[in-house]
Amino acid sequence: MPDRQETVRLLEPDGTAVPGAELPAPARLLEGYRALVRARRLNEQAGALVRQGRLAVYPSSRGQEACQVAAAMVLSGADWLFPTYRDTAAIVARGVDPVEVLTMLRGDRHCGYDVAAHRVAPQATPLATQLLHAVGVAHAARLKDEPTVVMALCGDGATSEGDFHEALNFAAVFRAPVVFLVQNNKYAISVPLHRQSAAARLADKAVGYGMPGVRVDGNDLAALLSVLDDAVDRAGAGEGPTLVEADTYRMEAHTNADDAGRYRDESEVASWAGRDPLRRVRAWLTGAGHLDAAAEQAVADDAEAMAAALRTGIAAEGPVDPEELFAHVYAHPTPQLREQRDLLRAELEVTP
Amino acid sequence: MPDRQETVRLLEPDGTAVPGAELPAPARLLEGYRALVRARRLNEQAGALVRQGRLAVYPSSRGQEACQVAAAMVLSGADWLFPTYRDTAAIVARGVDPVEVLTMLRGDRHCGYDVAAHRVAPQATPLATQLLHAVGVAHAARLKDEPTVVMALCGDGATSEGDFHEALNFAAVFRAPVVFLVQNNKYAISVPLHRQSAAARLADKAVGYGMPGVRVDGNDLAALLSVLDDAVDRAGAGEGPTLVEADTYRMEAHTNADDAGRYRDESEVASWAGRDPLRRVRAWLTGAGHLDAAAEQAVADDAEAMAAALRTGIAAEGPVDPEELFAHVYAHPTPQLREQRDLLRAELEVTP
Amino acid sequence: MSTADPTEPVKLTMARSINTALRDAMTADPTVVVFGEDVGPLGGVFRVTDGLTAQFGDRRCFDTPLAESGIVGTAVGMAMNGLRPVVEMQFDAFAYPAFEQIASHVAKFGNRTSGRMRLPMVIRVPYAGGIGGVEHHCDSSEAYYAHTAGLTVVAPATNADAYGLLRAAIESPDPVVFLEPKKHYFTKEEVNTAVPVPPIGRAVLRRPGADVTLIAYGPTVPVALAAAAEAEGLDVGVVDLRSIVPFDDETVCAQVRRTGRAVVVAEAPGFASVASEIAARVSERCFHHLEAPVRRVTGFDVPYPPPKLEQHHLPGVDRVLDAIDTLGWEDAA
Amino acid sequence: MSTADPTEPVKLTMARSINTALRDAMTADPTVVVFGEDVGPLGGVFRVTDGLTAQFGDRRCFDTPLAESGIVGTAVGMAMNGLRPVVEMQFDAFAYPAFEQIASHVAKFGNRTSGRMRLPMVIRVPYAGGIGGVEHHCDSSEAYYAHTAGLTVVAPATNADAYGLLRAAIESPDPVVFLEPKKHYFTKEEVNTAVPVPPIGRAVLRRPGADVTLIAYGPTVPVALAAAAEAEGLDVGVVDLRSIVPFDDETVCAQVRRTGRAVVVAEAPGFASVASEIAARVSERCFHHLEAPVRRVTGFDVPYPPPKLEQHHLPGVDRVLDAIDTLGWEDAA
Ligand SMILES: Cc1ncc(C[n+]2csc(CCOP(=O)(O)OP(=O)(O)O)c2C)c(N)n1
Ligand SMILES: Cc1ncc(C[n+]2csc(CCOP(=O)(O)OP(=O)(O)O)c2C)c(N)n1
Ligand SMILES: [Mg+2]
Ligand SMILES: [Mg+2]
Repeated sequence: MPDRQETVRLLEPDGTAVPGAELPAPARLLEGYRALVRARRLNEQAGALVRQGRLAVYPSSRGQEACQVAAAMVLSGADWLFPTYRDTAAIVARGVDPVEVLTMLRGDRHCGYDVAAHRVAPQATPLATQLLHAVGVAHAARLKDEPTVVMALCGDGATSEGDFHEALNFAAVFRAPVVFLVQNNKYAISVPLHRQSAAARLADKAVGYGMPGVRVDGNDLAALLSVLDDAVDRAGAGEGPTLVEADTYRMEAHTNADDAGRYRDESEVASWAGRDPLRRVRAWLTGAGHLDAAAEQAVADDAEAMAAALRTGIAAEGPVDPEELFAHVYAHPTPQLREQRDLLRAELEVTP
Repeated sequence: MPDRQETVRLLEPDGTAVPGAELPAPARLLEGYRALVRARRLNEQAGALVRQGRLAVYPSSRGQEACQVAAAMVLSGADWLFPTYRDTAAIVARGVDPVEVLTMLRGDRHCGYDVAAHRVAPQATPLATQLLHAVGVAHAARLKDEPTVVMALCGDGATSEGDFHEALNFAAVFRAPVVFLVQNNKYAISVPLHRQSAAARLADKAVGYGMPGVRVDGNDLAALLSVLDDAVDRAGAGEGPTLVEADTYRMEAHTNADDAGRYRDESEVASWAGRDPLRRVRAWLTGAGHLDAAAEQAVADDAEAMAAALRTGIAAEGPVDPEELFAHVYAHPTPQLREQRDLLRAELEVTP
Repeated sequence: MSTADPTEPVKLTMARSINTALRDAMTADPTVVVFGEDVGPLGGVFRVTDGLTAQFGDRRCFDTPLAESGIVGTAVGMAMNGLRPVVEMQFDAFAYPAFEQIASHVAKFGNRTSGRMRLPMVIRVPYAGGIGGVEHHCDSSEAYYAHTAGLTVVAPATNADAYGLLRAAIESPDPVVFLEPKKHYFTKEEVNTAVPVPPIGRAVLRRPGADVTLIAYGPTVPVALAAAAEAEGLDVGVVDLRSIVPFDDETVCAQVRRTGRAVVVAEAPGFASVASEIAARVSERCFHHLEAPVRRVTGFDVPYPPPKLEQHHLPGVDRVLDAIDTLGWEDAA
Repeated sequence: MSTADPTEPVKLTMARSINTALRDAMTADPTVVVFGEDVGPLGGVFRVTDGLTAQFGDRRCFDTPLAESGIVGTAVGMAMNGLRPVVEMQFDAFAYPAFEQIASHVAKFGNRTSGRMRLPMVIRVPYAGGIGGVEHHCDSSEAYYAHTAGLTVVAPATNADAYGLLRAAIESPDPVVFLEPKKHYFTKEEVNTAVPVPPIGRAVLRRPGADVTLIAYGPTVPVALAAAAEAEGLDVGVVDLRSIVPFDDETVCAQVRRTGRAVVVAEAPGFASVASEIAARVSERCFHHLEAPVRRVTGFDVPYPPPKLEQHHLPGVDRVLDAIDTLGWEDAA
């Protein structure tokens, strides 16, 4: 495991490899680049859908796409992903249809995709609560001797919640096969990191749980893949959890409803634009001869096709059956819910 | 601040000073010894009162008396103490009448002493919750520019609660003048430390909050005074909180209702008997010529007088006015509570 | 930045009314401090604390780390040490992490110390639905607080009450859970901030009526008023509770006895709710005056639904009118 | 170490009945796991999990770090991944740190996933008072759960039900909050573990009666039965709800309609409580059969008192008899 003081980086912001860096295979980086471009396009398309009134709100991961993509890429099909509201791109990178993911923000249902089929938990809103579920899935796998690793995502703000603490502690004591990836994007809505924690590095929180903590450049896909691969391997080998802090930045406001001008300077945002996660992989791939104009075009076309399908899918809006209100609260509706359903049914028969 | 790896000790278990140790002044150690003997006597007397049916239950701090005494001794009158159910001896060391403290366990009221007058919070039962209150008192003092330091106690088990995490983080971010003293007595009821935390030392939890963490021999009064003095000074100087882990041992069962034989060996208990906190101060004081037989007798008499007064006070049991049920729920009872009080009053008039 | 001419009522949104109450309380009493998530420079996600840090400084209004138990627990300590904290929970469901602090300490501290130390603090909760919010942003959580002895629970329905009752809550010697119907944050109404601070615990008859009494609080008061206005051929009165704890039996029962019929209207799921309490006490206390069973029109016993279904879940005017229709009019004169 | 001859009823304490239910469920279904604070080698502070680790090993019954949100949150994940966790909250008030997990996840997960993934898990809570416990050890917390849509809430009153309903709770596809009246842990009664697992949601008439119906659950069922036995000149029936959610309107209302008079008996503070719900629904549904208002005999609206005052707080036989006396007998035939 890397030393406590460093931040792991394999590619410099301009795309040159750090001397001595062991990069992931070019094919993997190319696959990652394709996913990064899709993720960026997804963020843009979802933002546009909000402006068009098709989605209620969208928390963008622009600037954090490398974390999104790496979190999904290091997992196998048997593994689980635990995303937050900001991690739509990670879910899509895992292979879930973006339309299914975003029907939640269209207002249709609380979770539009099949959690069990994809091994992707519902996007968590109550901060840090999902980390415990991740530990539970991991611990259950361990008890059943199943080779599952769980990737649990949260933000810098969420590290302040009690559930963060309980999750990391349970994971360490149980040696649960889970990787905690904190996307330190420097803000919790308006609250900057230094008002969130006095620790030098969020990765240092690992020390208090007796687990390894690693800080990685969160805009460096190569470094993320390397660090997360190690953590996943470690978990899979029964050596327990790892805390990974990704040093990244939320380029957009918290959501479209937020006004970031109230609490941060444009100059700060601009300084991070120079560390764009897409550009550095692209520069390396191009420089190393793995990405020519035709391949670049294919990548762009692929992303554009996804965006088009998303637009169509979100526009193809059907009504939601009002009886869905009652159908899933319990496996078998209680007599009380049947009565209430009948009341609504009667109302709708009068004024459908 | 001492190095992260060491456990601070000034007196060896046999009472010899660690070479180069800067011991507290002999008069202070003598005062401390008197308090230790009182604390031990208090634990014994309270245990006896339980066996006689005078108290419902008593969580003994036998073996942890040095922590109890030091926590109180390092505070000034303007400071605050936040004790748990196990810290009766610390409250008494702060100067509160043991009878007042123990009326709670006699079943009279939830808190028998005057919290504001003594600047001692009610003994906390819900684990780790009081740590946040301690931070609040400290932060309020800071906002008001008052020179208050807060000593907050908890056990090893309580470090696993979310509130522990939130309290340490708030304290560090606010630079609140608070000292967290974790009495690591190795058990949370039946659960041993290694099932509570995978960390090498509980003091290491400080790292993740960006505050200093110190591990101290919790059975060494001299070391505790020294470490806690430093932490209190630091807090008072506006430099923020410190986490202190005291390495100690719960010599008795969790409470009299517990059966420790179900989960630990007598041999383990016996090994800790060799590290008794009273004996080592006594040995040093005697060896250094600060404690002769007469002084020792005075110390014993003092403790015995306290125990006698406690027996008398607890035996002088009066009835509790049933209307106390309603009197303090709100500053002014609601109409609903007045109605309910009248109902009870009417019942009691029929069958008083 | 203070209120305009305080002798004249002005048109304010509810968010602004609450903001003005905070501002006026902070001006009047230097021990009042405001904190929570994003309440500082951002001014809160609903802008309720807008400008307070700028006006009063970072020691009087500040952001905390992101932890609700931490916020409430710290407030307890600050109240123990002479301040009057007013904390914001960002949304209803995000107060749940603070539940232990609220139920085991905030509610019980004054009683625990036999009244020797009380906790003057206010927990503001933007609550209830109707804003098309995603899950966890629309819970009606009042029953949890109302059931917890030791809490005062206030739910204003008008902007004037939002101002006045918040001033009263901040002045209360006891902890108050202050429930703000977030769907009305941006509704404008006349508010006169010069009126004296009202006592907590008095309901008000918003609309007199001889035939039926609708009992509501917070977000359903406008629904009840609209239903009363639409009820054909019936004279429907509306009582606005304003405070759930203490409960104003006098006002409520006087009106129900007059009408002999009552419907409780509340957004929260009905089971074991505040609406249950109202129905139970009215049924008991007005038994001999009742011409028909007390009906409850409440949210269904389901988790708050996704936006596309909320209109079916929320008690609306039609559902209230339907309930009125069931009140045994065939037997009426 | 399994149950003796299962065809014969045996005398067991409630703690032992629950222990036997856990043991039998763990034997029957390898996915059942038990965890919590001190449930392993110690066997729980009430010895309810005594011997489970010894019999089934540390992977089936184990101690966790001390954190209730952690326990419940981990259980959620384990239920997501094919296990059936049965977790213990050490005492009622120590479940409050888990409130967010319970209210925002346990209760809502099946609905959130449109039923595609449900959470079969049981949260056992030793609850209610009467044991002379210090603060935080005697809360009657059922209203918090009963109000939270998506939870099943069960409160056995007899040892046989403690056994049977816990087996049913563990087999339920949905999360169950299982409330164990701790004051009866060491009361012995006959239990036949060979009877089929009963469905959850059925109340039972524990004692027929023509004049008044007492409605109770959990720890107040014995109080109601004692009051019924002592009521002079009146034929008093007792309904034991057994399950609070789902609620058995049919059994309750049938009995109340028969008697025309009802008293609800529950330990929790009465305001916005399960007792309120029962009184409200009985008042509404049996309106035309009621000869007198439905009375509630509940704990007062105060924090649970210190041991010396608990006898004044808890609803006892005399208070129930007093309530029966107020049921308008002067008008009766
Ligand atoms: C328990 C809880 N409290 C408050 C909120 C409201 N809230 C939503 S996002 C957010 C900020 C989270 O910051 P961070 O964890 O850094 O994640 P980011 O949004 O930056 O990805 C807050 C306060 C919530 N969702 N859950
Ligand atoms: C929130 C909460 N959960 C559970 C309990 C029950 N309980 C009381 S003491 C205790 C063990 C505490 O261990 P530790 O913190 O090490 O303190 P010690 O008793 O050893 O002094 C437990 C589980 C509690 N009081 N509060
Ligand atoms: Mg962030
Ligand atoms: Mg301990």
